[in-house]
Amino acid sequence: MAHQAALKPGATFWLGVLVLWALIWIGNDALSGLSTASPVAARLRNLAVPAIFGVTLLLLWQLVVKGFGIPLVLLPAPSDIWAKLITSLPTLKADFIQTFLRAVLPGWIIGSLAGFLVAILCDAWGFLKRGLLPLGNLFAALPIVGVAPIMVMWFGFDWQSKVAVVVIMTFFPMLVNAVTGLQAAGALERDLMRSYGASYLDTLLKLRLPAAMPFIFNALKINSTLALIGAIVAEFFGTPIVGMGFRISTEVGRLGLDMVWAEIAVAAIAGSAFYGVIALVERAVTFWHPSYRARKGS
Amino acid sequence: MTLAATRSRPSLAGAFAHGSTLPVTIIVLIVIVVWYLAAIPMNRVLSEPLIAAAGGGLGNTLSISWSLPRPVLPAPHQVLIELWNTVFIVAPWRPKSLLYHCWVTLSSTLLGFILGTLLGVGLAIAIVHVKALSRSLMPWIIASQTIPILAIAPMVIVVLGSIGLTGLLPKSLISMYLCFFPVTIGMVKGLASPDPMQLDLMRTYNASTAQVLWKLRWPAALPFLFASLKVAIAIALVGAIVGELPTGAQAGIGARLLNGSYYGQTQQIWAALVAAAVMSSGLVWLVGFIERRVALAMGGRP
Amino acid sequence: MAAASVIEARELSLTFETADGPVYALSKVNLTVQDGDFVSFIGPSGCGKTTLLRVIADLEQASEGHISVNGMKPDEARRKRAYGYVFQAPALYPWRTIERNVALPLEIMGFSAAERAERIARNLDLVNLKGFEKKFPWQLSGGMQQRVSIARALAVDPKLLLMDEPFGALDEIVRDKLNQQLLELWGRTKKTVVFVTHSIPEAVFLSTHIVVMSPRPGRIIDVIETKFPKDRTLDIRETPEFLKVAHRVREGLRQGHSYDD
Amino acid sequence: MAAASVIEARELSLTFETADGPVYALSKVNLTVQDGDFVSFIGPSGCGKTTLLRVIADLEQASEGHISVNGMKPDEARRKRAYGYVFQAPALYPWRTIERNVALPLEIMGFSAAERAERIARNLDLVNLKGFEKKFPWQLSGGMQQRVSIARALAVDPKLLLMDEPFGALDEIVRDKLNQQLLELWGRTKKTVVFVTHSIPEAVFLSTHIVVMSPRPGRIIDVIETKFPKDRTLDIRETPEFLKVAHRVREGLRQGHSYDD
Amino acid sequence: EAVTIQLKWVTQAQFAGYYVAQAQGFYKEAGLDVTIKPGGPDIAPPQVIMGGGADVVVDWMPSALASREKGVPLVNIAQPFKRSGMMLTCRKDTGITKPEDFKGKTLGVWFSGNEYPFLSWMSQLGLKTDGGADGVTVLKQGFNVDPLLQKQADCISTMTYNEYWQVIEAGVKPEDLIVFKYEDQGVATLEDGLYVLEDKLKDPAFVTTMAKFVKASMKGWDWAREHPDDAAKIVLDNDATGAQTEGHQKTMMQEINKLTEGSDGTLDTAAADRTVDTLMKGGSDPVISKKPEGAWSAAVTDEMKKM
Ligand SMILES: Nc1ncnc2c1ncn2[C@@H]1O[C@H](COP(=O)(O)OP(=O)(O)OP(=O)(O)O)[C@@H](O)[C@H]1O
Ligand SMILES: Nc1ncnc2c1ncn2[C@@H]1O[C@H](COP(=O)(O)OP(=O)(O)OP(=O)(O)O)[C@@H](O)[C@H]1O
Ligand SMILES: Cc1ncc(C[n+]2csc(CCO)c2C)c(N)n1
Ligand SMILES: [Mg+2]
Ligand SMILES: [Mg+2]
Repeated sequence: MAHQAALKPGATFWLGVLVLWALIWIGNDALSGLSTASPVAARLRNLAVPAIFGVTLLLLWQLVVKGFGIPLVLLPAPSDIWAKLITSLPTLKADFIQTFLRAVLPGWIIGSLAGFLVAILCDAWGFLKRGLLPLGNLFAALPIVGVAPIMVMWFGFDWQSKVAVVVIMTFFPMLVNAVTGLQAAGALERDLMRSYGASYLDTLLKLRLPAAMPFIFNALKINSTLALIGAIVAEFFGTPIVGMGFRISTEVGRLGLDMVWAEIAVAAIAGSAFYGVIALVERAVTFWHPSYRARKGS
Repeated sequence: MTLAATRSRPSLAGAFAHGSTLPVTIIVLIVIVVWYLAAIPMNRVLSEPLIAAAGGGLGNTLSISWSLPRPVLPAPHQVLIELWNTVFIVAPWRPKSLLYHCWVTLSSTLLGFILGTLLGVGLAIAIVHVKALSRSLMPWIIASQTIPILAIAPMVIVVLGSIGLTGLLPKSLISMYLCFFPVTIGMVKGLASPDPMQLDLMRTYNASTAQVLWKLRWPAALPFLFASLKVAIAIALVGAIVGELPTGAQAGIGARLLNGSYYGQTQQIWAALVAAAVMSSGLVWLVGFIERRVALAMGGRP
Repeated sequence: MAAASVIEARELSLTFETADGPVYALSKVNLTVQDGDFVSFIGPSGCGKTTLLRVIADLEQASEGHISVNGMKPDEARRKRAYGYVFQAPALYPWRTIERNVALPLEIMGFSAAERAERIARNLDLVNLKGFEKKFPWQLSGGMQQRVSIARALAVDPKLLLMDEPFGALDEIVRDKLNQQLLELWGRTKKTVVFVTHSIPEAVFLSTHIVVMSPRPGRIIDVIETKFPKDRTLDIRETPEFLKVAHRVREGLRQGHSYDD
Repeated sequence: MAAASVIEARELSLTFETADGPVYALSKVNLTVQDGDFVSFIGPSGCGKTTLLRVIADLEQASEGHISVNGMKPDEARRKRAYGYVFQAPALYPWRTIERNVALPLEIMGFSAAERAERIARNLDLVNLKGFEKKFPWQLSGGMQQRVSIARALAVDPKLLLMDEPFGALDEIVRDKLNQQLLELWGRTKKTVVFVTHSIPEAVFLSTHIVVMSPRPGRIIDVIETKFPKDRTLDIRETPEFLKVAHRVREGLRQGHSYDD
Repeated sequence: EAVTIQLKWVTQAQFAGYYVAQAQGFYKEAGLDVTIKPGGPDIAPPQVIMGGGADVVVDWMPSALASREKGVPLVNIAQPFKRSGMMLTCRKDTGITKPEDFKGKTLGVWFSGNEYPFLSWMSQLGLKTDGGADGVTVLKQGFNVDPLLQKQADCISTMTYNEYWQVIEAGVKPEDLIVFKYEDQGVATLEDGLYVLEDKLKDPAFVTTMAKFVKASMKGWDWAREHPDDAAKIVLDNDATGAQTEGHQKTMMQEINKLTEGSDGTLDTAAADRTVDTLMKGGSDPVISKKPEGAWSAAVTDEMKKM
């Protein structure tokens, strides 16, 4: 239902938007296909491609919102969000500290570590593998909607309860991936360790953990975004009056959608940076994995 | 270990003969004991005045701590009683039955999981093959996952509702949105994991991209796929539950949790939580079962 | 010879850039392989034999120089499925049974099911692996795996065969046998074969041309043409002519060898 | 000889259960290896050489019969680090550089850093891989990788060496060289060596005992004792005694061979 | 005629009038085909109506006015709730006896558009809400009363008809509690009213439909006042979650009836003006910056009275 009949863009407008989209798309495709000899140019290109893609998305978003006259309370245009963002920096900063630094990071570390340790325990001790793993799976889908209020009850309103929620959310992906990863070492490579009469610990540290790293990093990546979502959503269920989740739920109620999206933008930037750092570390640690040795051509 | 299990082909019947029953029982027993013990200090705020009123003593402490109407941590039997009452006493198609709500949630979970898996795999395939996509799409997929779904879910529901999409699909879409990501991450890695030599072999055959995908990348990615699917199906369940809230929370585990929480029915929350956990571990087990089957068919060592 | 040249390399060089400096794998290699030739590469470990084969197969790009395969760029030739390649390692797919590993290229090239079945049976028989069709690679011994990979390459019956130490893990008896069968196949189907081996007798017995290489940087130090008849038998290994060629190869090898003390 | 027996196998059998029926890999194998022996296994591809080595190394359990290593169960012997094993494939860890691959067993067995560095340098030098210390496995040729795995096994200097076709991917010159060095090492350090090879001359040249095997079911059909002096040189390969032994091996091989037509 | 109404909260006796009108066939009699959409913590009724998901919504006036300033032209067409049920419930043992004692205490507050009356109250009391020593510490209260039971907060927000009774049901004695009704503090704001989009009111047919709707709904409320226990049962029948208990809903129904008592649906403009005043006094961050124009209309109730 279009309640706002004020600005009804014609077909030419939409055709123009489509053509613009197509043009940028083709240009970007060509750009990313470009092979350059100089590594500097290549790096520049690698940055430019997603940036252009993103700018295109934002541009389209802006055009569609303004073109259709979509009301602010449904979807604000990027320009509105930007305006809100730069005028609310202190609030955003306080929210970021509360949610990201106090809840997401510790929760991500503890949860991933816990999943990893349980995986190791299960691996080291067959009894646990059969007894604990099925129970570990029970943690798989503890719904945040149910857990968050309980955690608030147990750990109070502040960030501690958010950390607990994040721990619960990130535990399982790591458990599953670590268990799978620990099985990933090849048979011959294991035989080699056996032939050395290597201890369990040696085999673990020198063979099975390195071989498990691609899986473990997958879990860390998945967890990085889960932790962010978890911490934000957990704040819907009780919080001191600061934090990204608090702000989002409150502003949704107030229909301050520009502020909601400003927070989302902060979350997206922080989350992407977080993910990016993990991906960089991954590349450094699992440089040997075939996915980083793919042939240049083809 | 004296409990060493003999290796056998995985089968439904075999799962019980596997020797995991005993370890699980033992660990469950340990958990229950710890749970009962933990309930005493955790409920202290609420129980202390009552215990004092009843005259103190160990007997009173235990009986009161384990039977509070709105405990911080209900005792296991309180949860079990609630489960019994809502699962076995009520007809499964009545809104009072937990089974009814499980089914509501399960249906959108499964649909969301299937959609999410398809989307996740599709994106991964696209990313692995099209350079422009891997550079431009991946950062935005990541960004998309940092959007707190609960914040935009209402808008999504509103928008979908205005184009006539209601019922199962909106919830499933939220579930899909949350669960495609682990699949994408896992498969981007998995599809890129064949040995360079194995890829070279395909090159010498001048195999088409589709052939390389289907005959090499896909089988090589399966360990990654299954690890991802286990995570994804669990997240799909969380997504389905979360998705029930902005659709008016009328039925399903999520509605149950929300209302239980809203009306302070602690046992009901815990029963719903247990139901969700059992459901998810069942689903994860199912994926694991299929994984073992597939591994065997693909010549995996037992 | 008026035959068309199948492989033509001119001043071919290849350098691998590694973290601790470049590795000069090939340096100014000139090579001509005519249609119907059986060319063996022989040289010390690490001298660039595999690399040269990979350049021909378009699995590696030369840093300098020119190369053509069937008169085309290697890239085009590969797309036209000009060759079959036996890798130095078996490179079997662990999730496929032996017969389905052999079936792999046939599936990709679109052979009918009946044709596939026939070729699989014939080639597995050729390498003496009848009865192992349903096994998975890890259930086979090293030599058996290598034979599967040979059967896989032969199954597509390519005009040009690139073989990287195909018989390295085989015992003398099987090796002699397969040598003869390869020779027979080559004579009958008029293939061109490029062959890497470490065995001087094998090289001399099989080849029309023996290319002796030396390492770091990998280069060709000698090309020896042998004049044995196409239908030679194992007996020629006792002839003075054979021993003379073998000696020349050995001398070339020794001379180009960096392993000196 | 009054030497203690290092390996003692009695009526050893091993059957692999596979989806399409059992594979009889070893059948009633009897074998005694004395301290200081150099024993070579030779036999057709797939006859069970690797399997026998793996049973000795406690990487595979016999289905029937008895085996002892240094008078202990293989399991105990393995825990006591009784042997060093060179696998048929290199089995290098891709995340470790060449030198750190060689360092691996040394780290596990608790050698000091200085000791490690010395042994790595010495053994990489022995296999002629100086200068490749910082490379990763995939940057090496097939033969180079195999040499790394030899260096890795030699670095721990085990009393008992199990070597599965260690020189299979090497050229004749390097092979001769390493043969001599191995012999010299064996003579000097009084090791016991169990060695798998497909090369009859190599077997005859190196061994004190040659065990000829035949396949399906894998069994020992001949054990030949050679009487060459410990400090033999490559020249003995021309002696009639050498040729006689080689002939007997070849006959045994041929006879046990299933590859008949 | 099809009408969709979006409720502000989950199915409970708070919305009994609509469910009764539906169940007793009052809507059908008026020729209406009504769909009732339950709400929840994640549903902002203004957003739903803006997105076309409903024709009429139940909302509280502060939130409706704030939305109006944000560009959702909501107009109040009827006001079934005459009185406010909002209050702050404190434990006596915290030593709080009067609003001035709040200083330094921890208070649980509902956000998402329900916080405005509270903020305006605090600013009248001169208490800062940023957690400093000279103000109060505010918690975003979740869905339930646990913070009070577990002593995580000194006071929590409650409704006379719901949360307060939950505290009682949890075993806290009324004499251990002290309550501050917003009405008594002079910061009451109008609660559940019916709102539609402004431009729709230009359509006389729509006004007629709404008149029928409001009339039938008010009939439902009247019925609910006469048969509170039956009305509570009707609500229970409509609860798809099966979570509500009969006892609680009956209590709620009785309390709700006290709030709707004497309303024929017409908005008392004086009460509306008071609401605006309260909101404008919201201190440094007032909820609405200027007096709203045309935020309520008697068109529908006038039309209704002609019927
Ligand atoms: N991907 C790579 N990166 C860096 N260096 C490489 C790479 N591949 C091969 N090399 C180097 O190139 C040289 C030649 O290697 P190549 O595999 O061609 O040897 P080869 O003649 O086949 O030896 P072999 O008989 O041992 O198989 C070696 O020194 C090797 O270290
Ligand atoms: N894990 C296994 N499962 C089933 N069969 C196996 C397994 N390992 C080996 N075999 C079978 O056992 C037999 C002996 O294998 P083995 O590896 O010992 O041979 P080999 O003598 O070392 O041969 P090669 O010279 O080719 O390396 C073969 O027929 C092989 O198929
Ligand atoms: C997130 C959240 N927002 C608002 C309220 C308060 N609320 C709005 S309508 C209504 C009906 C009365 O029971 C109540 C209590 C809450 N509880 N949780
Ligand atoms: Mg090579
Ligand atoms: Mg072997």
